Amino acid sequence: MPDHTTPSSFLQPTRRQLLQNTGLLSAALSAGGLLLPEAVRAQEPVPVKGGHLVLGLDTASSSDRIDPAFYTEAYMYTVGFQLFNTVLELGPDGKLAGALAESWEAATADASTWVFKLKKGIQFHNGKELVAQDVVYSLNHHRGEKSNSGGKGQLLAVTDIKATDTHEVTVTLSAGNADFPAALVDYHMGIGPDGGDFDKGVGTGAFILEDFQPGVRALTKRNPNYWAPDRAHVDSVETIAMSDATARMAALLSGQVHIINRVEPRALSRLSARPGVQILRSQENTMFCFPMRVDTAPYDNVDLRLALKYAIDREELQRSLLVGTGAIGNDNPIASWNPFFAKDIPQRSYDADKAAFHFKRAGSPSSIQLSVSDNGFPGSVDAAQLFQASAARAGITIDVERVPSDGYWDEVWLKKPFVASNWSVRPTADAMLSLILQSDAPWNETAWKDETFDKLLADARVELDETKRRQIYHDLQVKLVDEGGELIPLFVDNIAAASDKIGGYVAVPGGGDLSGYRIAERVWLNT
Amino acid sequence: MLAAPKGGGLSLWAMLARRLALGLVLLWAVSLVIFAGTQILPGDVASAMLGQQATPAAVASIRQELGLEQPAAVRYVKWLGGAVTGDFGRSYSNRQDIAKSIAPRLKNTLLLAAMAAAIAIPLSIALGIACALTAGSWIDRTIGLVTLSAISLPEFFAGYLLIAYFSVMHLWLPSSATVSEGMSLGQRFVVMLLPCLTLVLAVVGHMMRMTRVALLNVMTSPYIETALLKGLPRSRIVWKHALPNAVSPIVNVVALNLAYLVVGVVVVEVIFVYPGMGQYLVDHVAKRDVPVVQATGLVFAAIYILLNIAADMISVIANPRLRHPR
Amino acid sequence: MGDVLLKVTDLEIKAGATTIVDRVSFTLDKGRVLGLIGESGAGKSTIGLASLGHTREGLRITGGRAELNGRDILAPASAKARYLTSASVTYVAQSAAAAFNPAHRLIDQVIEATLGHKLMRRSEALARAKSLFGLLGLPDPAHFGDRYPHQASGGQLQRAMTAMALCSSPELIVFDEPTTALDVTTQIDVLAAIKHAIVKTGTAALYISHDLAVVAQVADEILVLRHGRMVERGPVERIFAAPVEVYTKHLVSLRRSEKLLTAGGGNVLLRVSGITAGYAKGVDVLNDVSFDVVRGETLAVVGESGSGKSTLARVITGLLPARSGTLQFEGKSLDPSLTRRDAPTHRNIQIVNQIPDLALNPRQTVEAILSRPLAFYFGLKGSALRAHVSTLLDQIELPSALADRYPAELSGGQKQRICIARALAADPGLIICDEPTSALDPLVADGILDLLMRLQKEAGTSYLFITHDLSIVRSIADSVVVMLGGKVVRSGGKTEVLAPPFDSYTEKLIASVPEMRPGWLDDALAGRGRPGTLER
Amino acid sequence: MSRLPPLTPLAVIGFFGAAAFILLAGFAPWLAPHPVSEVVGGVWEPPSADALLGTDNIGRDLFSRLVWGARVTFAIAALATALAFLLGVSLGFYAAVRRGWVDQLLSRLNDLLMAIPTLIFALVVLAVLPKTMIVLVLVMAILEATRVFRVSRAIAADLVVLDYVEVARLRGESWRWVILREILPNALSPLLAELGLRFAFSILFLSTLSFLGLGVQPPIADWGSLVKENKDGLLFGVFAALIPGAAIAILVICINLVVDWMLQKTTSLKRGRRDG
Repeated sequence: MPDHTTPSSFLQPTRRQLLQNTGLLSAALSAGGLLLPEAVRAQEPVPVKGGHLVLGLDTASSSDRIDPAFYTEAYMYTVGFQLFNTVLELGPDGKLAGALAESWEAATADASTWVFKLKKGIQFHNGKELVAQDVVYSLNHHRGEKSNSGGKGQLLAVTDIKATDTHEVTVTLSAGNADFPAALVDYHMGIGPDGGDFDKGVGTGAFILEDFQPGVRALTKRNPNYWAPDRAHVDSVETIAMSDATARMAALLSGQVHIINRVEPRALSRLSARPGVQILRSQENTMFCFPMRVDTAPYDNVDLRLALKYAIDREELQRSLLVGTGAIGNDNPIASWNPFFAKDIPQRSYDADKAAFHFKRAGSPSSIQLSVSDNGFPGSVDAAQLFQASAARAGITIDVERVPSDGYWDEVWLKKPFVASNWSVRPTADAMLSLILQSDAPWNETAWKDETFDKLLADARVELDETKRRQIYHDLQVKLVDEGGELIPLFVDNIAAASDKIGGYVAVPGGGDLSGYRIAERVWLNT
Repeated sequence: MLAAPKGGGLSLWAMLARRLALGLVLLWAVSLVIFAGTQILPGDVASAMLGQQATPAAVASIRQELGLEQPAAVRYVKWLGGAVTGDFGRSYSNRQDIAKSIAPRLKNTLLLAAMAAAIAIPLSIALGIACALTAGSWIDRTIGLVTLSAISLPEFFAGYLLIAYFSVMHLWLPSSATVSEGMSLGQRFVVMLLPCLTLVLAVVGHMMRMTRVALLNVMTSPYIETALLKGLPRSRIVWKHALPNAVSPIVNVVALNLAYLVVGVVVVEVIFVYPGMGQYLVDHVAKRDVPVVQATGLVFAAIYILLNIAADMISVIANPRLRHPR
Repeated sequence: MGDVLLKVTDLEIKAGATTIVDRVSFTLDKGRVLGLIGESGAGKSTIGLASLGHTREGLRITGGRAELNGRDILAPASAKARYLTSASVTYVAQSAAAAFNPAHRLIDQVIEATLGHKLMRRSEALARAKSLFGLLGLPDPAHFGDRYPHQASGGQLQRAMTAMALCSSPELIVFDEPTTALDVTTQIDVLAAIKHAIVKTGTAALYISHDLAVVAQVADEILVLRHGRMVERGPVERIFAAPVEVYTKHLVSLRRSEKLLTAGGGNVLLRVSGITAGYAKGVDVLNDVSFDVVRGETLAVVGESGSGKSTLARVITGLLPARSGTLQFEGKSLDPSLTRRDAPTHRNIQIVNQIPDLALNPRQTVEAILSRPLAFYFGLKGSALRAHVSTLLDQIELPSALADRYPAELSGGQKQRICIARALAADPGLIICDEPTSALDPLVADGILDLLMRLQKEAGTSYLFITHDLSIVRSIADSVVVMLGGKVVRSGGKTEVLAPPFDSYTEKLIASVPEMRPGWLDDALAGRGRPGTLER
Repeated sequence: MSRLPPLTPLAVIGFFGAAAFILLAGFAPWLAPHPVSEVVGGVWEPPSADALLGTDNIGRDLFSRLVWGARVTFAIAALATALAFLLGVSLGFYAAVRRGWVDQLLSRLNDLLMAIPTLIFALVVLAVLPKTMIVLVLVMAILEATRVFRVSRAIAADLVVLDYVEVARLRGESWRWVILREILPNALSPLLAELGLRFAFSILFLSTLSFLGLGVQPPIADWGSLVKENKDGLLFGVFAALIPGAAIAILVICINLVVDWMLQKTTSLKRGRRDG
């Protein structure tokens, strides 16, 4: 078979691919990498009803739960969004759109109170109609002492949630937040019936749970009276757990599954060269990072952090890990497509001398242990090795500890001081920053505790003046780039692959992989 | 393996009883080891579960909830008591009834093992006999070399090769074996074919070689010469005179491989996405999901012990001295 | 004489380069019995098997022919040829216990060949087998065949095998040492049974044995072999009356010199009193056994397999602590357990085992083997050690050149001598000889016995000599203990024990020892007053 | 027992393969054209003058990685096997010689250990313990030792009843002497064969562990890690992806050929053993 390995090679797709998914690819290839919705609408494909959709996805575990509060990975996101809806969701244009809510607005000028009006006549799978109380119950599921929800961080600012009418929910915040509604897009925020058990999987979603074996598969059937008539084309969806990358590709190539996620960029050129395969990309949708806990020696030293930031060869990483896809990061968690992205911050690149310089100033600490497994981010092990090599050239010794993939997120991440991690980029700057950099954020993986930072972040939330707001975010980004604990070498296009039978795929910038994990209700099976 | 049959005048039933008793004692000892082992696993369950939210208060409440503040001895007794009645408690990580979630996976594991065994055992014994019959000939050598190569391939490598050839190059067989309830046996069979094949490759060589050697050993004994002098055809000599006396080593190696097919297939489960016991255990180990680790460990040990008892008993039955005491 | 059944001419068989059978020729007429006699390695078994058209692994026929009724049976030993031969020539092996397949009932194996060759219908074969069982004096002939091999005694198996050989009514049976593995008292019965059967069925036979006395009882003619060559051939009577060759003379005149009683009154070296012992949870193998070994004398313990005589050795050496009873050595009581005895005691009691091959570590040179006790007990080193080793070799009449050989490079007799030297090296008070000659050829055995006697004279060592062979007892013992089923049935000075009035067992024992003369068997049976009738 | 059978062609091949492997391991620094983790080209490039076997999944020279890998693989497998034998043989022999309760105790303990599935045991232990070479070697050694114990005990039990051993005991020799001088020399050839099999097995076992990410940790890579790194290539028929797996297989085959040759004479049933 042809052996394209040069970065550009896969940019010349085969003829038939161009024919299949001009929209997708051309969009994917468009300069800024920002996916233009027009491009999708351009070809106006005709949805096909029916069929059995099979997804082969990574990151399932036999200890998974259906309760959205416990979602941490793409697999359960995708399953969850088949069963549950959120109050709001992201559109293909990357903007907020109503899902269960028909409208929403800030009730006060400081954006500290928000009112959501729910659509009428929406039914849960058990036939019960959706009312405000259900939303209240579901959101409170993520609040308070007892809750272990991963969504907790999103709602920390919430002081009160009330049903102000049968179909109206009013949320009060401790401080104003112009971006608050975006929080309700989060995949933890699935809405279930009042008082219900989320593990039962009863929601308003496009599909009804038939069978769930943790770590094996989930089977769902189409919800006949789904509230969004223009979606949910297939009759049933089977979401199969496939933790082995090779197995996933094999399953796709052998036609056992229609869609797989987490395609290794290295395999991309060869995979896309295969007939009957289309590549589904979401631009700069994930960031790969090596978080350092700034509360732990030696990483509590800014110079060491800088040394490491200079000691990593981002171009080399992009070349070997992403084979040229994605984009180089600047230790800045804000993606380049984000309106608030600080374009003027100079891109940091590999510089052995600067690295050595800062390393010396940090007192050349001896034990720099980087703990990685392939779960940190795909290829993180190789990345760590390359990092190790480039750092060595700057006289910095990193010893790479390879830990088992299973339980990486429970045992290593947030525990070890220097690890590999990845985030699906959040729709708004605020969401992104408060998710992992606010002092009290549950997933504050760099243990970044800085009051002024928190304060500025809070100000930005309530600041409705665009330019001022931009300025604040700019300052925050500068601070992070210079002092932050996040070493962010790469932004990655999430690469999924699908059989060319799949139609209707749209990328959702900021919504994460697989059409913001709502792929099940978006796509259809061409026959 | 359990203590070899001591022969003597013991009647079959007495012997079976003794074996079973021995097995139970062994199993109990294993349970002790497993429990102790899981106790000394580094890392605290509660904080492992809570992750970021591991506030002392929360940890305490969790420990309370899991009854971890009781002394180990008490917990062991409780656990064993439950285990005996088939109740392995609930998983720490996802609160599911372990017995319930093990059941289908155990079934899958056993099914795969059974399928592999159904192919591998007759095949390897047949090959073994063929080799013994043609010992030293080119047939013998070829079979020997081929099977040797088969056991020498690392399973995961063999697995991927099979996938690459049968599933990707030609779309003959499914590459992943996600079985689920409601699948007809036929469907299961097709789906499980590749993992099954991988396992067969892994075990055939071992059993075949053992069969061959066992037979050749017997062939050197005087009563084979007697049979030769009777002018019997070689085939009859092997079937009627050699095979019955080679049963016990063969049975033992078969048992060994069966055990392997049940407890040694984690790799195959990963590659072929097969929902078996191994994957289930691996998922929970890292989460310090002690009850699950204990349960699976115990189940595996029980299977291993049972297989060995079975092997012992079969070789006892195959041995006329023990079947017909003086 | 009748017409020729088997005609062997210039038969030559080689194992690799070495010649096993060297141009042997003989003929055997129908209905006659030819005895092949010779020591191990004389090639007698090889010849026997060759006359079935069979050669063992690694052997090949390099010359000569063997014809059965004029048909060449050595001709490319095709399955077809063997098939034909196997119908008319059958084989009785030395150890029937090993030659029967443990997995099948006796009857099935007895009639297998007969059915295999479609000589009879199953019912007929069964009937014949049963009648043969009867003829051979097996108990309950109708149902004996239902037993599995392990359910029958050695003697019974040997007869069952004879029945198996006779079943297909062959023209020739090859008996390969059929009684050698048996006790004397059993041997005489089986011998009788075999002779009886051959005579009754008029089948020709090749009777192979190392024991001339035995062959003399069944054979019409004898062919003496040595190192694969024919030494002498002739009618039994002639061979005994007028042997021509020297070797044959030796064999015939093998009459051991009576040991002259040493002037008694020596003090007691070892006192065994009231010893009861057994293995694990098993029954008592020894039951209240008592006797004395006098310093400088030889006590012979006589008994058949299962009499517990070997167990006795283990008890005295301390390998098997007794359940009750006491041992006294030089007046001091011996600790029952080997591990708790002190070095001098270890040194003082040495053993010479039955099978030298098992008694010598194959990975040690003769020098190493003999040096160890010297170094261990007397701390000898260097030249002194080497010197002592060569004196030991002189004492056992072996060239000191053998010092750096490995056991595998020695003959059976030489190995046994090394074992004796090893025992001597400890300069012990007592040497326990556990059947030291039973695995050796008659002439070699004779040499070993002479050696032992000479050494006793020189060193004044006492022997506890365990044996089943009364003829040996006569030539080496001062006093005798006769054992049966773990009990002492008779003991005392040799003369008293071996002279009437006898207890029934000792009488039977003595009567069973084959005498070196034709016709002894018939007399012995007649003496018993139950001709041809046999062990129950 | 004493002398080895004449060389067969297969045995020669086996010896050749094993020797080649050991040479690779021994002379890695001189044989490997590139450092382990140096990137010399694109992903999965076909063999070239610079990269004899082509490049791996991130453009490193596969040949060099194979050579270095041989060293790691050999070191760990050899260490584990050696340790296992030290442990297994000494205990096995001791049990066989002492018999009685000592034997019972040791044997039952061994049964106990063996009743716990090998791979599972390794998974659990390695998943929770620090993944250092020492831990790895120890875990492998312990698991191997149980198998070695069984074999060596069986061998010794056959020898200990022989007269020359008893004679030694009658002489009052110490256990050490009986084991070292009387039994060991005569148990050598079956043990040697077992050693080969164990070594081959630990190579396979190690590669499995590495494949599961529990074995050798980067940047060090054994052959198992190489297979893991390049597995994706297998689906696309990448030449480089085939090599590491093939290398493991060939090595194991070669060792087995040698073992078979050693076992030709002895009618040992211990060949090809692969306990759970």
